[in-house]
Amino acid sequence: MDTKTQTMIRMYTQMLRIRTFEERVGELFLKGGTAGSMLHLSIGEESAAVGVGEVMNSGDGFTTHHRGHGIFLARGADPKRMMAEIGGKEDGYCRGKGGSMHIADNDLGHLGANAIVGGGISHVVGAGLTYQYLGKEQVAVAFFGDGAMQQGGLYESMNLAALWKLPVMFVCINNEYGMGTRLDRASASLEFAKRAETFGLNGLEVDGLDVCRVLQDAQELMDGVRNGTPAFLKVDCYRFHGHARKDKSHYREEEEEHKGREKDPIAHLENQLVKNKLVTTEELERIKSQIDNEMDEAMEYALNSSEPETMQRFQDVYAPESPEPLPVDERILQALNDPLS
Amino acid sequence: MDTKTQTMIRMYTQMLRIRTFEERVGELFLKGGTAGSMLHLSIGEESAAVGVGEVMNSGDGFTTHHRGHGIFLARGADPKRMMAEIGGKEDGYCRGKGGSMHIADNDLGHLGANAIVGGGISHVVGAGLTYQYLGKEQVAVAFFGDGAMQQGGLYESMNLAALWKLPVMFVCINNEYGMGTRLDRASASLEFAKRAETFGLNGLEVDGLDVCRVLQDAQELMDGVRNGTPAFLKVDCYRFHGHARKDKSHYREEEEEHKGREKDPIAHLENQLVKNKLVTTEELERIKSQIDNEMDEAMEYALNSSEPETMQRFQDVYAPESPEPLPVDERILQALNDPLS
Amino acid sequence: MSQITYREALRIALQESMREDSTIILMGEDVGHYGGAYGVTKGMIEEFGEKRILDTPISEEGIVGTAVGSAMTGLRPVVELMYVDFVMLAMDQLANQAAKIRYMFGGQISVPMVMRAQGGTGRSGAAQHSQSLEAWMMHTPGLLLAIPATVTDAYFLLKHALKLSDPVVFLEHKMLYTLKGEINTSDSLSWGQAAVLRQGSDFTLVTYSRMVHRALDAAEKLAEIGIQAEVIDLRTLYPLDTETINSSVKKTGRALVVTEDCLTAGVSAELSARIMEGSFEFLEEPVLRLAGEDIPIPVSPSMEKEAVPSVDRIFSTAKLLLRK
Amino acid sequence: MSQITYREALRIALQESMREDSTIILMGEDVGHYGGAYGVTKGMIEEFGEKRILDTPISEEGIVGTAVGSAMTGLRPVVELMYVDFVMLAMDQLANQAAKIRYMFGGQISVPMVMRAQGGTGRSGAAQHSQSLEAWMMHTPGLLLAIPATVTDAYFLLKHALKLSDPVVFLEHKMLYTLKGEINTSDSLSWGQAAVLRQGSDFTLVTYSRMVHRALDAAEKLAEIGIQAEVIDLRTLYPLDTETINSSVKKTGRALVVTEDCLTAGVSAELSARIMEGSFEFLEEPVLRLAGEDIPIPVSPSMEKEAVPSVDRIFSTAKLLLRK
Ligand SMILES: Cc1ncc(C[n+]2csc(CCOP(=O)(O)OP(=O)(O)O)c2C)c(N)n1
Ligand SMILES: Cc1ncc(C[n+]2csc(CCOP(=O)(O)OP(=O)(O)O)c2C)c(N)n1
Ligand SMILES: [Mg+2]
Ligand SMILES: [Mg+2]
Repeated sequence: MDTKTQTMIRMYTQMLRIRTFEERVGELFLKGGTAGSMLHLSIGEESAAVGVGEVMNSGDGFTTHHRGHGIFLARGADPKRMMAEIGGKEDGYCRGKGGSMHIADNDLGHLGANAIVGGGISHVVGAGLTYQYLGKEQVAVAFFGDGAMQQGGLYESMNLAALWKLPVMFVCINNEYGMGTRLDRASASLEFAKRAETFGLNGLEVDGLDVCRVLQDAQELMDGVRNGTPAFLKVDCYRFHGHARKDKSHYREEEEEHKGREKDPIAHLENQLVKNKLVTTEELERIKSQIDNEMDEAMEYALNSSEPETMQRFQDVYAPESPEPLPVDERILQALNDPLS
Repeated sequence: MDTKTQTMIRMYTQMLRIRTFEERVGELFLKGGTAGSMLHLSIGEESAAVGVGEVMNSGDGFTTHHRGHGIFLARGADPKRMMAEIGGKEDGYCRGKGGSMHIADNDLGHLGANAIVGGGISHVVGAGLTYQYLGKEQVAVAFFGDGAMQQGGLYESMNLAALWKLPVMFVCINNEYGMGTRLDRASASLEFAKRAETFGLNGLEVDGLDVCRVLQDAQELMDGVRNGTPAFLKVDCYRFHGHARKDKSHYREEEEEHKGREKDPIAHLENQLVKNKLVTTEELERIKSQIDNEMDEAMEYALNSSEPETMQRFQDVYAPESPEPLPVDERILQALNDPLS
Repeated sequence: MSQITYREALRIALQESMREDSTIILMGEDVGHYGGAYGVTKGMIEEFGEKRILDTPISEEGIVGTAVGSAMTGLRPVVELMYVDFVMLAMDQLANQAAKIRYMFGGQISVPMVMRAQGGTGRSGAAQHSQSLEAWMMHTPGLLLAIPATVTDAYFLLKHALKLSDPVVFLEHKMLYTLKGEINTSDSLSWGQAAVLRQGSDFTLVTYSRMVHRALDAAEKLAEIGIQAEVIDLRTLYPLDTETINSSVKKTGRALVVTEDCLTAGVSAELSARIMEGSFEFLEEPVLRLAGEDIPIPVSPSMEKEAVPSVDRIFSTAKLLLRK
Repeated sequence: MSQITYREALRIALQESMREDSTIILMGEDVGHYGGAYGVTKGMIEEFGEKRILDTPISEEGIVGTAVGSAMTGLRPVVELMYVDFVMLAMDQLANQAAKIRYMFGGQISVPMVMRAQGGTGRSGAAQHSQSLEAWMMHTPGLLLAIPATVTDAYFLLKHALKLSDPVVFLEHKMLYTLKGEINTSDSLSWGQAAVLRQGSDFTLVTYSRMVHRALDAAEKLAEIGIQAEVIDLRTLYPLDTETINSSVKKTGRALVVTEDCLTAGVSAELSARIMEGSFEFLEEPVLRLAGEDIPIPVSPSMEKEAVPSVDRIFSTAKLLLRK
């Protein structure tokens, strides 16, 4: 098999892993195994995670948004520990403190999912500064939604990255919606790549239907990033499901949804692979069932992981060198016992 | 005299009034008559205030920044009350509560100078919304410095104005410096008008040396603004003096300063007027001495105005319908007298 | 009147106010076609249209600033922040601008706006979607601050807020939206007055928002073991009705303050200090504070639950206070 | 050692720390070529160069966020906010991000950064350039908070802050930069310990930052009329040394808290509550709070002066407390 085919199959597998993972998150929610319902599935956006993830190296840093499961999987996450975190469990990446919207893993360069729209973008500017300062070859990538294009902090970040020529890439995953608001009702102009250029970045926009094109554009920009020109990439796709688990998307027409879901990067790539006979149906089946097993296991793992000890809530507010916060109950006891103490 | 000449002379007079006012502020400071030293003179930038001010109508709203004396004068301010406010005196526009950085006057449409870089920009978006909502013919203009181009809030404001087609104009007075930092060390790209266009605005950039060109571009944009297309105008000039009263600008070369000060919109217009024989030397002298008198009086007025009663500090925190804050001393007395109360 | 939810009470207050006053507009992320993240404004765009119900981009600083500017020039905007946690992005517009404009400008310009937001724990929203930040606003002169616990108060306080000339921070609680009750039109208290929700002689329990309900539940349980709590719901934090608090404490001699916001430098501190200042000679015991722990809110439901006062902990703390 | 200023002490602390630890960088508006709005970093760019002393655009949110990101990945940034008032633009990065990252990520990632800023009245800076906002930070779990009053503390606290693994908010006072003194290397207290600056038996005066000096001046005057104040400088607000405070109050039986930040929901409230909780049985009088008025700061020098505690008012309040 040539490298290109290998890459395509790898990307296909990764995208399917993401989709299957997200489906299992939905199941886990229905089973009552998640910590709450603020779960944002990235189904339909797999090409952004995988196409960009593919041009990143081990050690590169990145931040994601509230819809970041896929990106982290594309960067090597263990679905078990992710799922456990989504359940708020002890074995999760953040030991049940962060949850879906705050998964992070220092070892894999994941500098954190962020529940503030736009909140993690400037962190990659800082990471890029570190890499540049320490003379490292790493780059840092910020992933965020089209909604974050309306957050002012993004533009401060773009300017800082360009001003200091930092190895930073900004990736906007445009799924056409910010919650119930379609992008054209949130942004007066949709010329995002051009806009980024006026901040001193290289900018491209790509149709997310075709992960190979995403990969290609990401690679082109990444070459610049590694040579001191930060970049902006917009990947156009569609949010297949509601905003969070409880949203039924009543604010959009069925027809639109139907059309939107045709923009399926996985089906598209599968078609290409099959049409060009790059993969056999057996091989595809094998991949699928392997992924199914992997994700079933992850869900099981999450369900079986235990709740954190409740006293752990006082840990990790500060490093051990600083005093832990005193529990309120202890304060009360002290107040009442004061003459004795 | 034709209208054009009349306009030129009016603009000349206004620019000179501004410059003279600012010089008197400097004197007032040396005399100890100002409230503090956070005084930012707009000498060198008169064409922005006057050129744009000229295309505004009575009733139009505007906000300014910390360097906004000139703009307010161009919009009809009484120099006496301005100077008194700069002195923190009772007769000032804000009765000594706001000072140089917070002068405002509802009657003249001045929605406030702002001491937060970028802080007043979104207020004109709100004003524009009001005018549009109430079906008024007014427009709202935000004046700010090149430093504010690096504040994210500006871009949120631009987008909102464009999205809702509000009658709003953004005016960046580029004096090449944000405090001690030259613009090219603060912004990676200087294509500001183009940038504004990617947010859905009309955008222009103009050399502030020639107030007639400022007027022309402002008029062009304002026509669009009054028809639903918000606009951005950058006026290029040079900050003749230090950032605030105590700044000696050690961070810039004398040669640069020298060259910068040659970019003098007043001298330029005076030259034009004289060269083209549009005004006599006597007439010029008359204008100058009238302005000198006016501004001397303003300074005297400020010096003679009294300090506000210190108990006024508890007023205007809330409208009279709400309780005034209780003075700390009264709280203490109440605490100590508690058994009796 | 029939039973309605807290959410509906808010909506009715908005609807009635908007019908009476055409300068009121609503703006915020997804307040229009989506109907509001917590459904408060659901259906309102149908009645009032896109001119008065404005869906905004995700631009907290920009939209609060826009609200400020429109309030300065003749409108009365209600701006919804989806979560109070996001106020951090708009803090300058709220606390440096809205709160100070009347003052800085010497009384010339008013900012009659209402900033609605919801806070609190209970939905596994984790550290950035579960905070109670009322102390910051309370520490900002120039802001008024309402924080209703009941259906009736949701309605009356919001209606009143929409008559005031200053910026009002109006804080709802995410777990109260489905609370049911009637709008009690007869005994509505005036703005700025605390409500004594339960009479009692043994100690005074001062609280607000969601904790009111936990306090009342705990008071029931305490009554069963012979401890009578006087429960006070503050309703507004500015104005703050210290008179009602202190006349109660002077009677009971003991006070317990219960808040969901974290303890240190929180609202509980101010209330404790005010009680001590107002009732020092009458206090049999130190004023106790049962507040949120000084930690970010963890996502795990079991840890989240333990991060804020529960009925049981109010109950047991009251017993300690009474030395029982 | 010779007399140096508070400003110089800060600079020396930065210089020494930067020489020792090459991961320390400085960033902020005009910290480089201008030398810092208040001159703290003057000349440092000559020694350390543009790679380590970074002049930034006017982008508070962006630069604090950049500092957070660089701290997460191996640097130790010191970010200067020119005025603490501007923190409102960076509040999300400070309080939703920096403060919570370690926690949200289950302890995996540290944010060892120092955010320096200066606050307070005294220069006719008016409402947006004169605030004291330490209560907001104190109310944010995850932040450490140092607020030095003396030359020695400016030096030692900053040096210590630059060794810690968590975000430190380091608050200077605009009127202290020219304060002169020696760096007293012998009796330096450890981080988190309050300093008893004056022994006294009649009452305990708890304060920090600029008010320390007013308190000491008032204490001198009080001594002349026979009242002995014990003056405590807190030095850090997290950790907060309640032990030192309460052992003093247990001795004196009376406490006066003096802060420049506005009273309601301010630091004075927390201190008052902590004293009441820790020394209730020992208190002869209510804990008094002499704090900033609950108003925006007016520009007029005469009104500005009256907006915060003065030596005279500390003096007269202490007399009241002692019923003299
Ligand atoms: C600062 C902030 N504002 C609002 C929200 C609430 N919110 C969460 S996700 C979301 C929509 C974000 O849209 P987008 O950035 O396009 O991401 P998507 O959900 O489409 O992936 C909103 C409004 C938030 N979390 N943070
Ligand atoms: C949010 C904020 N950051 C920093 C400052 C301090 N500051 C006051 S003016 C100024 C420079 C502003 O530059 P520019 O916008 O170009 O206006 P100019 O002074 O040149 O007229 C700075 C940094 C401030 N007032 N507000
Ligand atoms: Mg989206
Ligand atoms: Mg400038």
